Amino acid sequence: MKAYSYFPGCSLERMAASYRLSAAETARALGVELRELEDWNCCGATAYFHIDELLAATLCARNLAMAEQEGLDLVTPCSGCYKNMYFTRAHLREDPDLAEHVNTALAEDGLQFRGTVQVRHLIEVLVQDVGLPEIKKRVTHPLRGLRVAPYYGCQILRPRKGREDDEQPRFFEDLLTTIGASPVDFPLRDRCCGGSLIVTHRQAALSMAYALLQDAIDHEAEVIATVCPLCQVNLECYQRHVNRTFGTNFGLPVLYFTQLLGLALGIPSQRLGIGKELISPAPVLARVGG
Amino acid sequence: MADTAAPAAVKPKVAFYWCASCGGCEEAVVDLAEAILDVVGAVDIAFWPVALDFKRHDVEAMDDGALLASFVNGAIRTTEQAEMALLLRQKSQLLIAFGACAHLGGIPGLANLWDRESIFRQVYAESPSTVNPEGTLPQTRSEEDGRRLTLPGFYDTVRSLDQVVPVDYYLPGCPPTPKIIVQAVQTLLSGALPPQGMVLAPDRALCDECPRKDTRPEKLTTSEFKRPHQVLIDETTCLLAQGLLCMGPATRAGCEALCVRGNMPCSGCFGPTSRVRDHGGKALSAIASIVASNDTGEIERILAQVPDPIGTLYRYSLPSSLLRRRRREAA
Amino acid sequence: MARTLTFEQEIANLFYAMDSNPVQACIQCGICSGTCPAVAFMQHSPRAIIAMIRAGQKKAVLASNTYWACASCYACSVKCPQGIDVAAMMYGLKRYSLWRNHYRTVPLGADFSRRFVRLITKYGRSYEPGLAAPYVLRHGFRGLLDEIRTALGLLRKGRLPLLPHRIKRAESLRRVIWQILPVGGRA
Amino acid sequence: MPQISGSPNGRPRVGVYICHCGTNIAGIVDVRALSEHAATLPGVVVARDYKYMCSDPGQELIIRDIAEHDLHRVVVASCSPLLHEQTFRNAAAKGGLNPFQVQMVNIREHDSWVHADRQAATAKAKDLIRAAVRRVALHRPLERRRVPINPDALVVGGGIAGIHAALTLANAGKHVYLVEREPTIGGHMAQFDKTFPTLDCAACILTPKMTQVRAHPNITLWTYSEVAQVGGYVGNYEVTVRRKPRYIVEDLCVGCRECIEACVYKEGKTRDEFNLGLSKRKPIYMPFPQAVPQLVVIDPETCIEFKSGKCKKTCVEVCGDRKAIDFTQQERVETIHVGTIVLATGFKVFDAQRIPYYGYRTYPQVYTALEVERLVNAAGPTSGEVVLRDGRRPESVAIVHCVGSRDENTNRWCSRVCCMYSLKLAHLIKEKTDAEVYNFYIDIRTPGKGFEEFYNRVQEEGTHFIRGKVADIYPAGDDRGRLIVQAEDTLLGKVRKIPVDMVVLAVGLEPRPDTQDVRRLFNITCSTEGWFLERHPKLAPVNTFTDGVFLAGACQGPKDIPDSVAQAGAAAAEALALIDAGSVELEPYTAFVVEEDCSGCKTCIPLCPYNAIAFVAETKKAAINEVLCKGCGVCVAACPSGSITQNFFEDEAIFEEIKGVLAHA
Repeated sequence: MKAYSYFPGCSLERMAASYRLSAAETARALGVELRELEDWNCCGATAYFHIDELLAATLCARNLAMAEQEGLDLVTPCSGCYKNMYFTRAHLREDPDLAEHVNTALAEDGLQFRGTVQVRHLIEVLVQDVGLPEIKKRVTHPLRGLRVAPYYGCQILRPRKGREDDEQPRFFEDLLTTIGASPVDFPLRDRCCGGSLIVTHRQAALSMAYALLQDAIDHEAEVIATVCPLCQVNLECYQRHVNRTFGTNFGLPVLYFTQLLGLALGIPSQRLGIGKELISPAPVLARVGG
Repeated sequence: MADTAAPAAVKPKVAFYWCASCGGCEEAVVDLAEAILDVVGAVDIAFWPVALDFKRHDVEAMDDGALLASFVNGAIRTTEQAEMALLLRQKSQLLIAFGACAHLGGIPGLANLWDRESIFRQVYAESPSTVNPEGTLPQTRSEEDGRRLTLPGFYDTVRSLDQVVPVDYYLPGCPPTPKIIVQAVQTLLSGALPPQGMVLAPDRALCDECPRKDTRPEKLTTSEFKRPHQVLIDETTCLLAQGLLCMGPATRAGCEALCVRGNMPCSGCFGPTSRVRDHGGKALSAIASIVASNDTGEIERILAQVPDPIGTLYRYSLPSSLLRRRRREAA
Repeated sequence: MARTLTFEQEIANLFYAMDSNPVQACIQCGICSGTCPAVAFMQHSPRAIIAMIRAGQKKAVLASNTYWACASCYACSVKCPQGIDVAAMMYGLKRYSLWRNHYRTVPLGADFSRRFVRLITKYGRSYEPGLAAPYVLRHGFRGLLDEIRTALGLLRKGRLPLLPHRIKRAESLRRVIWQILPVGGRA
Repeated sequence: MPQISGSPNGRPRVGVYICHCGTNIAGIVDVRALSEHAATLPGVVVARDYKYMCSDPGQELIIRDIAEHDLHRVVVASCSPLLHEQTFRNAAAKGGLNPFQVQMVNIREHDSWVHADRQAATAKAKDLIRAAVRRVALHRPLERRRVPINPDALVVGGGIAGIHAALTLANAGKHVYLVEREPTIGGHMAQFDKTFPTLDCAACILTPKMTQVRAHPNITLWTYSEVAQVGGYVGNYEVTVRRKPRYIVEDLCVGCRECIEACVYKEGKTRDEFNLGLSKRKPIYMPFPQAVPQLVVIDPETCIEFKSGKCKKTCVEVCGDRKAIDFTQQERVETIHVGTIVLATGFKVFDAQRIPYYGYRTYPQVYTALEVERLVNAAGPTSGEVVLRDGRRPESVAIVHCVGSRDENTNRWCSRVCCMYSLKLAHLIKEKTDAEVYNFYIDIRTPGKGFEEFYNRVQEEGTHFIRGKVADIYPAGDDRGRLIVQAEDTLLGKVRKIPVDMVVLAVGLEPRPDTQDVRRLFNITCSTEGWFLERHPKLAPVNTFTDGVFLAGACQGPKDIPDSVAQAGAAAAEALALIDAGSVELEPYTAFVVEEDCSGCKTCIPLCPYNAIAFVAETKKAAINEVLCKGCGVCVAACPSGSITQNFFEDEAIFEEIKGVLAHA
């Protein structure tokens, strides 16, 4: 069983509790051990970089330093945390002055950043390390015919992480195909959902969410799958607001990729946190026997 | 107390001395077999601690230049060795660095990868066989029951002989081969002295006299370096062509490829030719040039198969190399 | 020798840590604006902001809502033909305006960021109600109803925490932060 | 130091000359202090500073001093040796010295131009001069060697540049081998319809030149062939050419094309390379009607006879007694000897799929400019009709500029021709379809003769120009299947979303993917972008760093047709100048093996990039062919026993130089 340090991120504590549940369940089912970092702190989200770049880097570095103590690569299911920690690691490795500054601060907590562990997104670990053939072997309840819009969002792809398919990613579609679902063509799959503006610039955020929802519906998606808690909240919890603002009548469920994966692996839906949605996916899932 | 009854037609006096070395060079003198009789017949050995009971004060008592030649083996590790090197220099017309340690620093010179403190820590505290609960370290001076004891000082850095005193000639090898020694003695006794500073061995690389020379391909590349214990070595083919790291191309000839004839790769004890300033550096460029790849990752993989690169490429020459020793941490 | 930096240089210096070319490299092609999903909500397009920075129009730049409307999606950064990390520049402008206390004239973003930092300094983790609550009144009466319905829905589903989670070593985290922000209170 | 008889204190007598270079050097460096310092150095008998050492009076100073002061060595501290080493060597030679006993010190590029602190710059110049004085004492006299030049020439690549270079050389009476990889010559120009800005018919001006090549008695034309190996050196290259089998006996085929008609395939099934896949071809085909040579070619990948051996061979039947079809033909390898080589291997267009958000190959309405060239060409797949893949005529067309140019994510450089060909296509499309044409541009660059006037003409024709780089292309979702082209109109400061029927991507020019292989083959260098590197961007734009190898056309960088032709003419002229000189002087900076030191370990042999080292069986030692040696020094550095020495760069001289730099006054 391959083990990783695990950084769930603040959203998974409550707002995205179902992501937390389903990530744990699917990882276990696929033989991946996620050891939650003890006493992890917020990565700084998008708001922290407004205040102080150095402080934001320090917050991320604290988590990285704790993962280094474990000697395990750090995995997070949240795209925002992923991006922050990925680039903090990169910048600290490139800039010894910055690293020294940050390490002086971390010494207060008895920690030191050395840059020895990698930062990974959960979907990357499942698709690359576990591998699609292995996942395919374990699928017991393929989601046959379920039309899913694979929503990548921004921060898992951008800024570029130096992966081969950063520009034209396929991994989400491939994962959905592996579990028997039908990924729909979703042109706006990597367009921003506006999540980080939902509090501060409601109008902009809703219009961005609206464009995505409309695009998914236009391409006959029955459900949107996400890899990020902020996207899920924005697209699902604020769908009502979108409807009100744009005079639409969307009722498109938005699920975490781990929930769909878990269903395909035969994990009971309540253990995947299904039922915590404001827009119930039950009717669609019932069709595929989920 | 020696040779008080020496005849008027005095035989030239010579001395042998042993600094930081394994003792193999002393054996090499004995190894001359019958030829040693010629040597003993031709010269008068005035000082040879390992074999004859002369003391330091005997040497001190000699006139400057009283010795025709002193053969000093071993590197300079302690203050005592440095003092003796100076003393013998003063008393000798010719000072000869005998063997790889005196010539280049030798195996003891690899200690330059560490410093005095870490060596002491390892030897007197951390090594598994050490019992030293009080953590006592060697002292140059100590008192015990009112008696004073002294020990030679231990330098931080090992040096070759010529880094301590001027040297006239070098006899290379670990140890020098009988043939080299006999030739050297004959040359010195003949009076037709070669230019000062010469290494008394051919100034070409070992490949010149290697019996396997013809089996090296013109365009040799390798994607794997092997160690002798990992393969069955073909007894006739160039060792580099078999992926064994042979120092022959970068090492001075003169040993008649003894190791290669014994089916082992050359380890470089004769040092470089006179035209090369850094033995390991040249060996590295020769080794690197046969790596069969242009891909950085692949090259790293191949070169990673060379265990302990300094111990391999600079096995006998670290103190006399451009590197000299491992960089010291700034205090 | 002390030298007064131009506004352009100041902004260029603000994203030094990113692997990015400075704003001086901009060729005004407009692909950042063309690709920006929030451009319709910006008083000036990202390209125009860069032009204004280069023209030294500091006041107008800082008064603009552009950088607070940036959603940090980095679409501009990856497409910029000159390798300018435009999103990082937006962060830079946010920091700049906060440092200069300019944020008082800007509606929400700055205030939100300040609250966020205060929260994390105290607890080590984020806490949604504490963050969002102060802003619900800003969306008008109908908006408020929506907001309450959403919040109740989430609460019913167990998705809203009632209390913030405090990490165990919150004290030492605070000391870490003090090393970086000696004034502490600024956050 | 070597002892020189007759010189005081046993050293060679050195003269030091310090150039002010106007204020270039004297503005930063205290030249007077330099000459005073130089005069104090051991061995220096005269030291002078002068306003322009490279001028005639400056050189005269050196020539006079050599006689008056009996100089053995000369040091000139001035600019880069690249510029004036030859000047001062010639001056020394005139004065009776061996030219290689001159050493230059670069106190301009290496000092005055890169430093601002006068004191420090002067100190640095002193160090450099001291080093040169110590080094030059060890310079041995060297001789240049002369080798004769083979008058035959090789031109690689049969596009417009290669064609023009070959014709120029052939017209001057030299025998030329023209080697082209494709089955026909013509290159990219043959694919174009009109040429900007004059709107000449490309075929009308190109095909006569192609025919001339075919008919020229001095040209040996090998199409469907590739250079496999290049050996030798300037004036004496030995080139191996691989000639792929076309399964047609060249001497027997008359180009009647009846075999194509007769092929058992009634319709073409294979992607037609010449039409970029906009049409299909048969297994037996001719790339285009005016192909030169007028020979068909059989593609064994798709020919039934090759795949199964069970074809009815209707082609053979119709060829009849001519017997021009030969399924057993094998690849031939020819070896030729030439003195000079012109490389004209051209470019490739940018692969638009690398920018996913432009939708090339995702949306069928998106074309590359080269594809549209074929569409508007009367001999093209649509007989010159501009129609979409579904047969409709577009009513609105967007031309997207700078696709794969001026972009750090793809290629940094401006491809130079796209603005003009975009304007040309805008004009042609409008002429043929009367569509609304939108040009999305960053800057319109029209710096050529008649270019700006053409731009104005296209503007007046009513083409729209929107200043903004296209950010996104996506379906409009309307029933006409239009695409939305989204960009900020930067002049308005508004994002515009324009629905169009057709998108033309103005793809940039790139080095060919096999550039590195070709570079190694001909032993030349590439710029960081991958274009073949000229010896000097201004003063030697068609030379390479390998003597006798010249560059023509877009393999050196993006170029339009007139520039390619001009450069091809220049390359041919340089080659002719070399050929007609009859022989060439080789630099003496070669390496040599000191035979008595060599152990014959063979380490050096595979390392030589010029194959100049051989193992001599009789002596069992290595030997360097001085004519092949370029003096790169690799063998010198690699020789594990230090037995290889390089003229002019002997260890002792280099160590003296280092000691000189480090011996601060």
